[in-house]
Amino acid sequence: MSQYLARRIASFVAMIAVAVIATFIANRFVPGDPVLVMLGDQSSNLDLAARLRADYGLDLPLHEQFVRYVTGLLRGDLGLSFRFPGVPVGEVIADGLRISPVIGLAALVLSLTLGTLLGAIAAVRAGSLVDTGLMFVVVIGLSVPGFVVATGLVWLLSVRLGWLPVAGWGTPQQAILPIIVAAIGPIAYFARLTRTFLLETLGQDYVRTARAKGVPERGVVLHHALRNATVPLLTVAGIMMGGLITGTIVVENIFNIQGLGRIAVTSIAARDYPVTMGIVLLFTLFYGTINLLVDIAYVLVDPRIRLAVS
Amino acid sequence: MVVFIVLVAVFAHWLAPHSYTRTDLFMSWSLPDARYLLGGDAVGRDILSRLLVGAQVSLTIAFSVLTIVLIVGTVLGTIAGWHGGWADGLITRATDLTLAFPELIIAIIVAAIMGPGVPAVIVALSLVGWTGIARIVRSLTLSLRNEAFVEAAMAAGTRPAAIIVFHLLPNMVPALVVRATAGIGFIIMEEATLSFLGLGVQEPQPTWGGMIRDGLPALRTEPWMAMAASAALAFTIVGFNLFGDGLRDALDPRGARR
Amino acid sequence: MSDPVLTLDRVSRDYVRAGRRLAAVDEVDLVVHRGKTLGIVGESGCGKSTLARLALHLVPPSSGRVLREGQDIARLDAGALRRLRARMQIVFQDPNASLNPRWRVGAIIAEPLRAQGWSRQKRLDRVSEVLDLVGLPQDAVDRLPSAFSGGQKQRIGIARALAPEPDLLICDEAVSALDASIQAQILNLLTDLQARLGLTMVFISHNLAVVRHVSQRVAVMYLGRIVELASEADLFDRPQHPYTRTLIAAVPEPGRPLQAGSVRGEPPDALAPPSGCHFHPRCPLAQNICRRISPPLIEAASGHLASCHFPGASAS
Amino acid sequence: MTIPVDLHEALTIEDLRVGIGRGRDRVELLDGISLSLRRGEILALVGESGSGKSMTALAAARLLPPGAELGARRLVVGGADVASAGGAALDRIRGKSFGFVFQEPMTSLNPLLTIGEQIAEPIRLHLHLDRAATRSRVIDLLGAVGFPAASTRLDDYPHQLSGGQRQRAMIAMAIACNPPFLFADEPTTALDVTTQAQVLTLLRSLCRERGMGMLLITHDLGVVSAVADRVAVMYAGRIVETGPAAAVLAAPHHPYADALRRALPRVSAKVARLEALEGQPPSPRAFPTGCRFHPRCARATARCRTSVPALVPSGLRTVACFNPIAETKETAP
Repeated sequence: MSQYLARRIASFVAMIAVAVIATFIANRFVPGDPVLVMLGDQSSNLDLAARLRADYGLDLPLHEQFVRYVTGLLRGDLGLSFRFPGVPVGEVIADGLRISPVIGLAALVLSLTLGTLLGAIAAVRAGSLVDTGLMFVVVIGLSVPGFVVATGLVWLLSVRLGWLPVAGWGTPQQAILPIIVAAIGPIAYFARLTRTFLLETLGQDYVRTARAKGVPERGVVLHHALRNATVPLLTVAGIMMGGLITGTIVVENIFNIQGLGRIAVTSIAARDYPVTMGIVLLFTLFYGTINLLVDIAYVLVDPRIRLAVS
Repeated sequence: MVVFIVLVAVFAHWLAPHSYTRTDLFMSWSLPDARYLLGGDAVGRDILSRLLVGAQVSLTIAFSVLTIVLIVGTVLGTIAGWHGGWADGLITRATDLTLAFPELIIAIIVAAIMGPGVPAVIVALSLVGWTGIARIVRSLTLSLRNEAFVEAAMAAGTRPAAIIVFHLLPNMVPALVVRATAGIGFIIMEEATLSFLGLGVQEPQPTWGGMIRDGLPALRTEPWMAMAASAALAFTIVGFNLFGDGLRDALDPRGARR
Repeated sequence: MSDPVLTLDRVSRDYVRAGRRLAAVDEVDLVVHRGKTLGIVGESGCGKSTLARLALHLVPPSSGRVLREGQDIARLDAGALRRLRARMQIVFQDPNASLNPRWRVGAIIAEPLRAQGWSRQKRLDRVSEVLDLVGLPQDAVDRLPSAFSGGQKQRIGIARALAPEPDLLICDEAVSALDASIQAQILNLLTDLQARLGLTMVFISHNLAVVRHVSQRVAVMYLGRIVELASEADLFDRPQHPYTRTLIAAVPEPGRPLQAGSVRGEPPDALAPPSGCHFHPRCPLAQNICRRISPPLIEAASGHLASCHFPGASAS
Repeated sequence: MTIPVDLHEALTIEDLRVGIGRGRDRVELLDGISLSLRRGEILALVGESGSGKSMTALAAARLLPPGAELGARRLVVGGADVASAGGAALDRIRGKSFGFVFQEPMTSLNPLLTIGEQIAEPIRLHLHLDRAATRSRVIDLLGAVGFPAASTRLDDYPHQLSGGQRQRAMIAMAIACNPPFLFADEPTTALDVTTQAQVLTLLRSLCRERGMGMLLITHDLGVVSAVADRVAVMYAGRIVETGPAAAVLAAPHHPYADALRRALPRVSAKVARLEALEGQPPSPRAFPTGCRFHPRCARATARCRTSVPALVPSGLRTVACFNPIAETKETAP
């Protein structure tokens, strides 16, 4: 068990390291001189250029830049923005940090609960009309990108019916559509996998054993099948986070919400690499942490890993 | 459905009633009429023509990515599964590491480094996609090489290269075909998402994702473009996904219950 | 007792499981004589299947030598090894798994011939010959394995093994997956073929009755070691090792009372085998010496080898 | 509906039929199976793969996979009428009126639950004991099935046990509520021969001590002779011969039972050549007309091809054959 966890933590660290190196490279080896971009029409002001170069550490040898970058990261310092010269990245993304986790976590909770529920219903009623209907909706949910669904929902609920605001952030009404849209893909994905894994466990020999013992159908599904289906579901729950991050970025852009995703996209357009890469690092850290937690949960659920001889 | 989409994409330029780049400011946000069957966009280009050419762009990207990931994934997966040892360790670690990043984050890094555009989309999606194929091929290789018929081939004196080509690969084809078809839908969806975010295909090349983005602000008054592009996108992805499901059920009777 | 076709000289094969060394086959000495059948019997995990793979050089030994007619297989170059493969073939347990489901039967049977570089015409002729030999119809060549029943598939597997005219045939649980009535058909086919073709056979099985039926000599394996080796009649009628006696007594058979009283415990974890004689924790005869010293495989009676400090002694 | 129940009766199956599919795809897997067992008695149901022996046990326990249709004139297991029971009523019968031991102890035990939890489950459901009483009963059960140091093994997971121990745990679970009847479907097929001997001995003594009837499904005539009082031989979805195990194994009357016996190599003596039965068991999709064994039978006559022989009593035996091997009347032992 400790060996298993050590391996997981090692791969988490490796992932963060790769992310740090990749973002450093992206920051430093981009086409064009960021200082010239920042200078704008003052491009002839060599003093200012030299000062900016020093502020951003661009005058240092590459390895020192890297050391400075890494030590900065360890202190939580993501560097300075290009677009807003002299402004720390942390300040640029501060608003986003308050918004994106709300959307992401709400969508996460929604997709886990609703996805499991719908998948379980479909599996228990496999082959019935309910199942067929649910799975049809799921295929649509999986196939149609979030922004397409959002376009349709905005048009229907906001434009036509005027029930919900078209865009923005701040009121609960404004939060409803973004969260639903961000969750739709993951809900469909999770429902489909729950159904698949539950059907698989329902066909296992030990489920037949439970029936032979006189365990009522509810107990068979909940205590034996669903519990065992949790093991493979956990492994994909981590991967599903990727979909949630995509969903969050997409809805922020649709609904013009100044979250991390929206800032990341505008920063790319503005060639503000430190901000983009800071956000990339945050998402990576979040994703890695969730996956690490999933791996730990995996250990708690499955005694075959927990009790493996190391 | 799939055949129809592919035909449309191949003959897009021939089918398109107008040039997809020709602007006509008189037709800006024009309603659908006899000339522009689906209306015009903000700068008065024919939406239908742009939709058709957009299909070609999407499918070209999808099939390029698919070809790249199939080749890279199969080669690396086979090496990892068959050779084992350090090669396996290296390749497995590389796939795990790639999978440790959310797809869109990889795309953002690539777009940031390469600058947005078709090449960046292809590189980003290939970078994401090869891992899935490599994983499947590796696990198939591992399980197939333990099959008694592979051992029988070794006992018969068949060379390893021949065993891989004649015994392993044919037994992988069904799984790979199913995976590839499902992959097309996924790649189209990812490409559209990138283009929607402005990280993918750039103007003046038409793309469904970009058309939806451009149509979004006008949703209240002129929903034609966003709606038409959404419908085309949904139709295509659902089509490929249903095709993939059908193929899986046909090729693998065991997984027929989905 | 001359003319050894295959000799195993202190052959071991280790695997590493969970960081520990597992001796699947542990310093085994064995000689297989021409035209005879050597049976190898033992419970699951005793190393008998690994032994088959070692004999065919499908896995290399960790130590020791596998000699084919006096020549060390490990020292052969790739070409010589491939030529040798034609002369030693294997029949597997599961006829479903050992035939590639996507190949036609003709191609399956011809595979060893193709590997030997036979011409197409010679391959076709030989396939037709061996189909007759194993009692399959000629039109089988164009069909897929799925068109055949379990017993017929096993005939296909035997045909493939016989195609390159081997002199050594290794059967690894070759009838274990078959129903009783089919099992008898295949056993009869194998014994007939051996007589007709003068084959040397190594017959590996967990089924004692089947091993007794086909073998002239029999080896009993326990946790990677051979614990007893004798002629079929000596071994089954006058077993010297207490484990062999335990095994024989445990086989239920019509008209014979089941003697479960003599059986204790289950085979131990191969990752942590008991000290000394591996069998001592389950042995009714175990003394102190058995816990400390591993008994060598020596002659306990004329031509009858047993690895026991007290061979032939009875528990009472 | 009340059905008169003989207190000594452990199992009564009358005219059991199982089929799957509809119309042209309809396949009859079991064709009129009738069996009865008294408490304390062990009946072995023997046959080759596809003969329907496992299907018979699953059908009688109402554990058939979805899609299989069951019909029976009478189906009483452990004193409970299972033919008409459904839903909650069936849940109250299973585990209480009968236990079921499956072939693969590894896959038939839930890998995520300790064996203690799994053995306690039927006790909790049927006997409603409190925690402490349940626990001590589980420990008793583990002891009864031969677990050394039972109280320390309670919290073990299946993957920590050996094959033989897993099957012992499975047996403890099946007999947890002291049912009058036990199904055992190839309970030792996945085990090594020395472990098999131990488990068979255990099953036999449990039946004797607890007055429990047992239907033992097996393909191995040796297992039959080791534990069974009576035997029923199945071929292609029908029973072809029943009778006292020793007598049937020594001198079968049905040609198929005889062929099965003769095809068997022995560990106690070597025969020059096995008397192999040619051909192979038919698929349920293509069962022959008349007696289903006639294409492989040396004694077959024209009548065997057209009419189905009924199971006819002959002393303590019943045989379904127009040309049985011996007609000698037996006397009760």
